Amino acid sequence: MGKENTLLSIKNLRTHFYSRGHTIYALDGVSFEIEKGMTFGLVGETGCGKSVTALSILRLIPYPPGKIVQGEIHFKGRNLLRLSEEEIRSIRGKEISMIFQEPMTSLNPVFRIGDQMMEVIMLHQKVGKPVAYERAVEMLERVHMPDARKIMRQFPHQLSGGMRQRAMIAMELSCRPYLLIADEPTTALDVTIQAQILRLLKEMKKEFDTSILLITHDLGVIAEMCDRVGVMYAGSIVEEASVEDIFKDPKHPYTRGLWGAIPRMEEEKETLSVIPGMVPDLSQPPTGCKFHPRCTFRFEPCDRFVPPPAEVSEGHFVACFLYQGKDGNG
Amino acid sequence: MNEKGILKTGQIAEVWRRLRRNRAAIVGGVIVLLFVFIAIFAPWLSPYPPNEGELTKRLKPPCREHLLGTDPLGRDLLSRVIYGARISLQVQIISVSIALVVGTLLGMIGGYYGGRLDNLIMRLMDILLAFPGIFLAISIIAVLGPGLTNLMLAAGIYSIPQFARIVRGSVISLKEKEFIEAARAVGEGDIDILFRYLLPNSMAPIIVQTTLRMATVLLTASGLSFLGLGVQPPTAEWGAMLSNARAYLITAPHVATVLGLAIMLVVMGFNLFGDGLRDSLDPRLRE
Amino acid sequence: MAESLLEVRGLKKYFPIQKGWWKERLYIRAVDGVDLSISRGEVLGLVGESGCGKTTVGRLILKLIEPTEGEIIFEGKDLSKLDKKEIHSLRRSFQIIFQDPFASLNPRMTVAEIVGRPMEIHGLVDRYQRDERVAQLLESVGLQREHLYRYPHEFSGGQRQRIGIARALATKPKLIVADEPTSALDVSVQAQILNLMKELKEVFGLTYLFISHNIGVIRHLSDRVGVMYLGKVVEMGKKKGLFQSPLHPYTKALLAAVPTLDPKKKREEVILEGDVQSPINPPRGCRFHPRCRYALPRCPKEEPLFHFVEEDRSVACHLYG
Amino acid sequence: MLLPVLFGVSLVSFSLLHLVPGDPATLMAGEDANPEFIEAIRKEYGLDQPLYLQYFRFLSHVIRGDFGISIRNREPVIKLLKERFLFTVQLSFISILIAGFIGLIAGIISSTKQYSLFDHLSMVGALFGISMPIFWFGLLLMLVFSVYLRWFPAGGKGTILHLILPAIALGASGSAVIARMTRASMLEVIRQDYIRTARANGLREFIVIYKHALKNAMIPVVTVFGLEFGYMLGGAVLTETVFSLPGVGRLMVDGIFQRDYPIVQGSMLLVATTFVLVNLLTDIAYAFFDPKIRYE
Repeated sequence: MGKENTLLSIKNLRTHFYSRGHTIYALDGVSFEIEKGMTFGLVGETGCGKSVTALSILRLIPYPPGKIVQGEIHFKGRNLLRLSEEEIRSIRGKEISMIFQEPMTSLNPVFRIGDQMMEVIMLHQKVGKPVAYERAVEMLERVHMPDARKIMRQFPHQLSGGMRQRAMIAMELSCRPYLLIADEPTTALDVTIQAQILRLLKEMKKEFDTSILLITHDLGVIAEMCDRVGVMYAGSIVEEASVEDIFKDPKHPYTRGLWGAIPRMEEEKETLSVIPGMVPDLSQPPTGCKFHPRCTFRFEPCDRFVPPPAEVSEGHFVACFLYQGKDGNG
Repeated sequence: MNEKGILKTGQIAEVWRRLRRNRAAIVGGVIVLLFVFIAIFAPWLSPYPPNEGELTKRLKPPCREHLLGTDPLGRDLLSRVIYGARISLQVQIISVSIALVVGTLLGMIGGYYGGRLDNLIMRLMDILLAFPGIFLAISIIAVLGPGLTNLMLAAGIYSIPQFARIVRGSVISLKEKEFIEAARAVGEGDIDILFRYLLPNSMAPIIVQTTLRMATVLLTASGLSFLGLGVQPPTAEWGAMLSNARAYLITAPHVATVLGLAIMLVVMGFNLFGDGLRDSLDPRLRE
Repeated sequence: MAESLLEVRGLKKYFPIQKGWWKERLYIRAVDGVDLSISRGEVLGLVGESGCGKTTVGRLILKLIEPTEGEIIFEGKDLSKLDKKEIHSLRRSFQIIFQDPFASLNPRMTVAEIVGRPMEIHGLVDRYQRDERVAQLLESVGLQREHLYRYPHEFSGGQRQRIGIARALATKPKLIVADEPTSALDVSVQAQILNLMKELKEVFGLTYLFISHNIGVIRHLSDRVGVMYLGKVVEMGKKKGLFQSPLHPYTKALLAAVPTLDPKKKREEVILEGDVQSPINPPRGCRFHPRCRYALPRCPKEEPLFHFVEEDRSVACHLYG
Repeated sequence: MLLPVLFGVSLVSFSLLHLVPGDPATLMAGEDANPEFIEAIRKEYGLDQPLYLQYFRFLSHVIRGDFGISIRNREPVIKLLKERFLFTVQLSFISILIAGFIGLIAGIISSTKQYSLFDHLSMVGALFGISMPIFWFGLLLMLVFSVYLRWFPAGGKGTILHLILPAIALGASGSAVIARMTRASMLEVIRQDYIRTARANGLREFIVIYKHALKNAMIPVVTVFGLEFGYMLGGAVLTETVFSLPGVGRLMVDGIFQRDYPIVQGSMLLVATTFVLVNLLTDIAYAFFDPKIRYE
């Protein structure tokens, strides 16, 4: 916080889920910042907490079973976790919007595209129906939908996957949010359609001056879209750096393993590197560094202490004892 | 990770654990067990023979000798209620078994083979279902004539479409699963696929349906007997007795009350237990 | 060129559907004239986007569905001319690995049964040998003997996929169709499975038809690659040549659409516009022409033939002949 | 879909006369009729002709509204059926209104306040609703409200008051089923992604529930309405018996006892056909609620 340019700052966020007497430590102290105009990528494998982070920001974690137990989320100087229900609602969809993975199920199947868009516009921009209609049409045209007026009258199932995601983007950008959270926005789409949507997101970001929090498991998408990247593992961020640094010089053993596991387009490898073992059960996370049971570099302090993030070069943080400079008491 | 409606063998312990935590299911299970116990041990439990009465003791209110009083022919009501459980259980088991076997087979065959055969089976089921609810049972009785055997047959046929539809639905959704394709790819034959793959994986909905049907069949069968189309007097059957009790509803309201309560409790027991089973087999599979 | 194990010519599959209130009878042309051949010991990658028919091709080759038209010749035998019994015994020779590790194993069978059934069906083992053989197989796919009597739900996605691979290997097949075997898995698990498949190919002398939408994965594993679009193969060739100099405009666009792992390298702007047309009513002429930036006047009229432009490279496009 | 079922229904009711044991003509004439009369009946009804001709004859009569003559009182069946049938439809209609009203409200409130006291109470109520025998519940209602409290007449027909208790008795299980279904459907819908989208867009919880969730949740409930209405048509026979009401169900049961087969045939045909038509209407209503079907 405090920096001029910071739009969103998350500090030590912990979100837990309670189920049948177990506590699932879905987020276990997540911290990062997003500057204005930046695209921040969160990358990680299934169950690492990427989506929970996104839902926590807008306080959309269903309670029960989930609960944000600790942390601060500062957005434009206000702690979102301290706002009243009324106040957070006026931020949702207006200042921070969200698009999801499944454009099919994320749009309400029984309402027309136009009605869904107009509802949001009328709610947040306090305008009447005719104005909302024109603005919705304009937004659909901006996302390059052919025949926007016809699309307005259609139901979600009448559109293809790519078109639905465009409609979703149009809807979520219609109130010019400061931050767009995109949770796996192209995972359900084919690669040529993905290319279209990614290009659209870039274009819209420029046009609307929106910052983006992009959540994905696809490193290619990260490389293409992001300015900064956070790598998540088992509920915390293990490495954070600019996109150039993290692709050129991944530091954390997990990041390295992940990077090596991907069959690349550019180069040929006989075998892919493999991270041994499995993702831990988050109701009984390992002590110390959560990655230590799978880590080939682990040494003395790893199973006892949680490594704090250390800045290895400017703006490149790694939470690993290999890079602490001193040993694990820090 | 629970696939809808799939019961995994290793999960039986888990199902049992969930069932035990479900208070409603426990209550239902206890009622059902009690009912079955009473039905089996009726001769030992009932204080008097069910069909012998003393005309001097007609329509007595509940008292020491007759805990529930007596009926218009001086028969001990409690004994008749206890024996009624026997008839009910017999009707339920036989008619649900008919429906279970026939319906499951039809559903499996239709769902697995599809095409014309399926079409034919489903149209037949549609015709049965065109007679709504108890009306179907009445129509079957109209053909077969009243009586205990025909009642069981009618209640059985009446439940066939329910089983056929549920099993068919389950088979059709399972058929799309890759493990069925895998079975065909390794060269499993149709019979093996039906009985080694499809049936075991359809057990959860079948078990639930069997339990819930026990409830519906009791309601229907006692309704038919109430109308005089089912079990005939003097057999101690709850619905028939209730019909009889209408004549002295005002002078001895407790008779009708007790009989109705008996039916309702048993039906409720099966419903509670069935709902509990469904929730335990798959928490997401509510209704 | 090595001896060809499988030869497919003019393969078509139309699925009938009924549409609307009036039950109009239409056909989804899922596969509409596919030729391909696989040599012994090679990996043929089949790549394309959803709905292009690649999965159906796999199912047709395995005789899980009947083709509408076309020949499938396995080891010189035309499958359509074989009777039921011969097909049944041929099932030993070709097997499949599925996409979904959760749906592809019977939840009511133990691992020993799942992997052992194929051996029993084809009379390869008697009851007493079965579990021993299964145990050996499990070890060769990286599982342990003590997994024999467990049920599928006790395993993780990656382990389940290993069980699926063990099942496919049970009858010592010659050809394995792998249908998106890693697309339901996380990248780190995907790497394990890909490595395993590569290793097993050497050990057991397998031939793969590897179907995937993931171009990186296809490139990693395949020797030759076929690109499918709307029920047809538009280009096929040796991996290296095809990836270095794609010919068909669709192949070019497809390869360009894959994000690279190099943040500095900005994508050439050859983004494909629009959506894939419906396979119910595919465009006339070349199916790709409505989205093709190089479309010629003849493209909407004439269907381009699939032909060799050089050794080991064929393409169906009017730009090349 | 519709026609084969109706065809089947007509075939079933036609075969009734031939499936019951005994010679159809004797059955129709009555056991104690003289042989000449039986022969006359045989001729009159074409019972000496091949079965398929008899069926076509039956069908062509039925289509013209001719259901034959009652054996018992020699009156046209259609005349006896008409009034009775309309009465049953009226009774079922009032029942479904009551059941729908109670069921929907209870279901919606239960789902929005899951595990609340109201939820528990209404679900226990629903359990009673599906577990109580209609005839017993009817008797209880009669005992309490007619005999003891004297608020309603105990039976017979005439005013709307005569219909209230029977309609409640008949609607109890329907309202229970509708309440359970509504609740389950709402709970299912509330978990969907688009509800999360609606919340993420800052819509008020009230709008999220009563606009976005409810409209989706109603789609499967529509089907239940159609089914329950049919069950009421069928179940009405029990209420009619308890409250001594002149409905078609009672007519049919009496027909069975009196071996008045044309009456039974007619009732079967009429009720089943009505139910099939109700299902058709339900399908249309379903399509109206679900744009996926409407625009396909």
